Amino acid sequence: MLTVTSLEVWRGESCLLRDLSFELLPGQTALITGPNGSGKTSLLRVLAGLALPFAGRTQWCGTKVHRLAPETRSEIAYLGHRDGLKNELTAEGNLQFTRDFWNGRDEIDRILDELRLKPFRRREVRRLSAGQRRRLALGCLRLKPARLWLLDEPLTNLDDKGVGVMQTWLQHHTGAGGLAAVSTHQPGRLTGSLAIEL
Amino acid sequence: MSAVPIRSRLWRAFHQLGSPPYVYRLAGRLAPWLGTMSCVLLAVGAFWGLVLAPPDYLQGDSFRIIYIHVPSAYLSMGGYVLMAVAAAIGYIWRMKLAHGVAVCVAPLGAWFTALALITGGIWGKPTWGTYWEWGDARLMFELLLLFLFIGYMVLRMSFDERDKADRVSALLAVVGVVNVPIIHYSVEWWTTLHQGPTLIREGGPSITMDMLIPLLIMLAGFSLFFGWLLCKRLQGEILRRESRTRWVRNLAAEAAA
Amino acid sequence: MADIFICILKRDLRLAFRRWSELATPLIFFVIIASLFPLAASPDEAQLRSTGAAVLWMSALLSSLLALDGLFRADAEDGSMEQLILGPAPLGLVVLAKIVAHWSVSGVPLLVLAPVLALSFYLPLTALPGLVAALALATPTLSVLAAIGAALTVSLRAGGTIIGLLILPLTGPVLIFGTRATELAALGEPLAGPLYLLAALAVLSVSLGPVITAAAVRTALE
Amino acid sequence: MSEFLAMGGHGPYVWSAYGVTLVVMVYNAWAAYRHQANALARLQQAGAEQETRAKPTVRQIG
Repeated sequence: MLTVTSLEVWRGESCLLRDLSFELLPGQTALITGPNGSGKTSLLRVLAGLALPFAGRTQWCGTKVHRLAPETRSEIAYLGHRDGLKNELTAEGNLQFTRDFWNGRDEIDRILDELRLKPFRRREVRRLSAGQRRRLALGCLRLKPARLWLLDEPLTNLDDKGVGVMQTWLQHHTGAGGLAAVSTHQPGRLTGSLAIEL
Repeated sequence: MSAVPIRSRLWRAFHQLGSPPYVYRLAGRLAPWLGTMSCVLLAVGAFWGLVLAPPDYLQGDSFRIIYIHVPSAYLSMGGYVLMAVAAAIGYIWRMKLAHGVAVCVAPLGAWFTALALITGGIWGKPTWGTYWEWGDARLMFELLLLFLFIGYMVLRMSFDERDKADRVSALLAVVGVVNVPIIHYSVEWWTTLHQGPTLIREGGPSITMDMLIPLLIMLAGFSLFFGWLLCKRLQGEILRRESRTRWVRNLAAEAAA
Repeated sequence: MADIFICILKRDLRLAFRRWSELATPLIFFVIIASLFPLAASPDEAQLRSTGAAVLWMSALLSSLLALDGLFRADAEDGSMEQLILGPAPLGLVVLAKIVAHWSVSGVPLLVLAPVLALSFYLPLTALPGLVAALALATPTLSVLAAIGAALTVSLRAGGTIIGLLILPLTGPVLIFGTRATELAALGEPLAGPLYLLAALAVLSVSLGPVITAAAVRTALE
Repeated sequence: MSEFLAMGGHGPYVWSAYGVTLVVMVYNAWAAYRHQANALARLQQAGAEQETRAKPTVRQIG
C-alpha cells in the first residue's frame, strides 16, 4: 500500500536520511524513532506529500504521493506538530469544519465524548489547554475517512487517559485494515509491527 | 534519416544540458570566444556609430546614444524572458541547472535595465529638454521592468534555503512574464492618451542604412557580451550548487595544485 | 466541489468576523491615506478635483495589498494550511474561496466608502456609478495579485513589506485603466473602453491566479 | 578631433552615456569573474567536511 523506495531526504544543506526502503501493508503500524533532528518530521512530511524527497520514491497504491488526485489524497491523513485548529472557532466548530471539508464521518458527539471534551464543546479553542487542543486535533483526525494515518508525535501533551484513547483508536484503525506511521519518543506506549530507527 | 535518431539525439542534448559538469566545461570553453567576439563587435560598432555614421538631421549627434540604449533595452526584456523561461523549466522539470541560469540572468538583466534607463534619461535631455519624461512609454516600461528584476532578487535573498528560493522565485518570474506584455501595452495606451513624446516614432524619420548597420553590430556585440558574462556567472553558480559532489572537489583540488 | 468551496468560504468569513479589527484596519488605512493627501498637497478645489481620482486609486491599491497580507499566514502558522493542502479538494479551489471571502469583507466595503471620499474630492455625483463599477472590476484583480504575493512570502517573517515590492509593479495596468475610467466618468464621457479592459484583467487574474497562488503556497510551505 | 569630441554641442550627453555604459559593462565583467573565483576559493577553504549518516534500520516486530 505505502511503498517507500531508496528514499533520501535533505533539509537545507544537510542530509537527514538516505537509502530508506520499506513497505507498509493494511493493518500495520510503523513506529518511527530517532533522536531530535534525525528527520522524523521531515520523513512524515515527505510521506504525506507536503515535501519532496531529494531522491527515491514514496508511493500510495502505486502512485507517487505528491501526484495523487485530490480524491485519493483524502485517503491519507496527516497530523503534524501543530494542531491545525482555528483558535477563533469553538471545539465543535473545528470538528464540524473538518467533517464538512473532508466529507467525513458524522460522529462529532461520540468523539467529543470519548475525548472527554463534551463540557468544552462551545469553548473557543484559544481558551483550551495544550493537552485539550491535542485531543481535539486527534478528534479531527478520527473524523477523516482516511486509510493511512501519518502522525507526528501524537502523544505530546496528552495525559494518561488521552494516551489510552489514542491507543484504542490506533488499534481500531489498524484492526479495520487501516495503516499508520507514527513518530514517537515513547515507543513503549504504542504497539507497532514495523520499527524504523533513524 | 528517420525521425527516431533525431529525437533521441535531441533528448540526449537535453540531458547533457542538465548535467552540471558538462555545462561547466561547455561554459568554460565558450566564454573566451564570446568575450573576444563581443569586445571586437562592440569596438567596431562603437567606432562606426560614433565616427562613421552621419548625424541625424533632427536630433543631431545625440542620436548616437541609440547604439547603446536600444541594445540595453533589448537585453533587459530578453533577459527577463530568458530568466522566466529558465525558472519555469527548473520548476516544471526540477532541473537545478535551469534555476542556476535564472539566478545568473537576474543581476545582468537588472544592470542592463538600469543602463537603458540611464542612457534613455541622458538622451532625453537634448531631445525633450528634461532627463526624465514621465510620459514616455518605453522609459516607464523599463522602470517597471527594473522593479520586477529587483523584486525577484529580493525575494530570492529572503530565503535561507537555496532550493526553496529557487522554486518560489520561479513562480514570481512566471507571474511577471505573463504580466510583462500587459504592462507594456497598458503603458503604451496610457501614453497615447497623455500624448507624451517618444524617442522613436513609428513611421517617423526612417533610419538609414549607414545608421542601421552599426546598430545591428552593437546588438550582436551586446548579446555576445551578455552570453559571455552569463557563462562566467553560471560557472560560479554551478560550483556553489555542486560543492558537495566529487567532480567539483577534484576541480578545486586541481585548481589549488 | 461547490460544497467544498462554500465550506471554505463560510469558514473564512466566520474567522474574519471573529477578528473584525484586522478586517477594519485596511479600510481605515484607505480613509486615512485619502484624507491625509490634501494635507500633503493643498486643499485647493481645482487641484483636488484633478488629482482626486489618482488619490482614491492609490489608496485603494495600498489598502487591498494590506488587507491580503495575512491571507495565508495565520493558517500557515497554526498548521491548518497543511490540512487544507492535503485535503480532498484541488488547492486552487480552496485558494479561490479564500480570496473571494477576503474580497467580500475588504473589497466590498471599499466600494461603499469610495464614493463618499470621491464626493469630498469634488468629483461630480454623476461620476460615482462609473467609479464604483471600475472599482468593482479592479478590486478582484488587485486581490488576486495580493494573494499571489501573500502566498510567495507566507513563510517569511518580513512578508508585508516584500509583498509591496513584488506586487506593486504588476498593478500598473489596473491603476492606468482604473484612473482613466474614473476621469472619463468625471467628465461625463463614455467609459466602456477602460471598463472592458478592467473586466478582461479580472477574468484573466481570477482564472489563472488561484492556480499560481496554490502552487506558491504549496512550494513556500514545502 | 575637438570637433568630434564636441558632437555638435551634444558631446556631454553622448560621452556621458557611453562612459556610464563602459563602466557598467566593465564592472559586470569583473563581477562575473570574481563570482567564479570566489566560488573556487570557498571550495578550497571548505575542504572535505562531508558528514555521512548511517542508513536507517527497518525491522519487523513480532
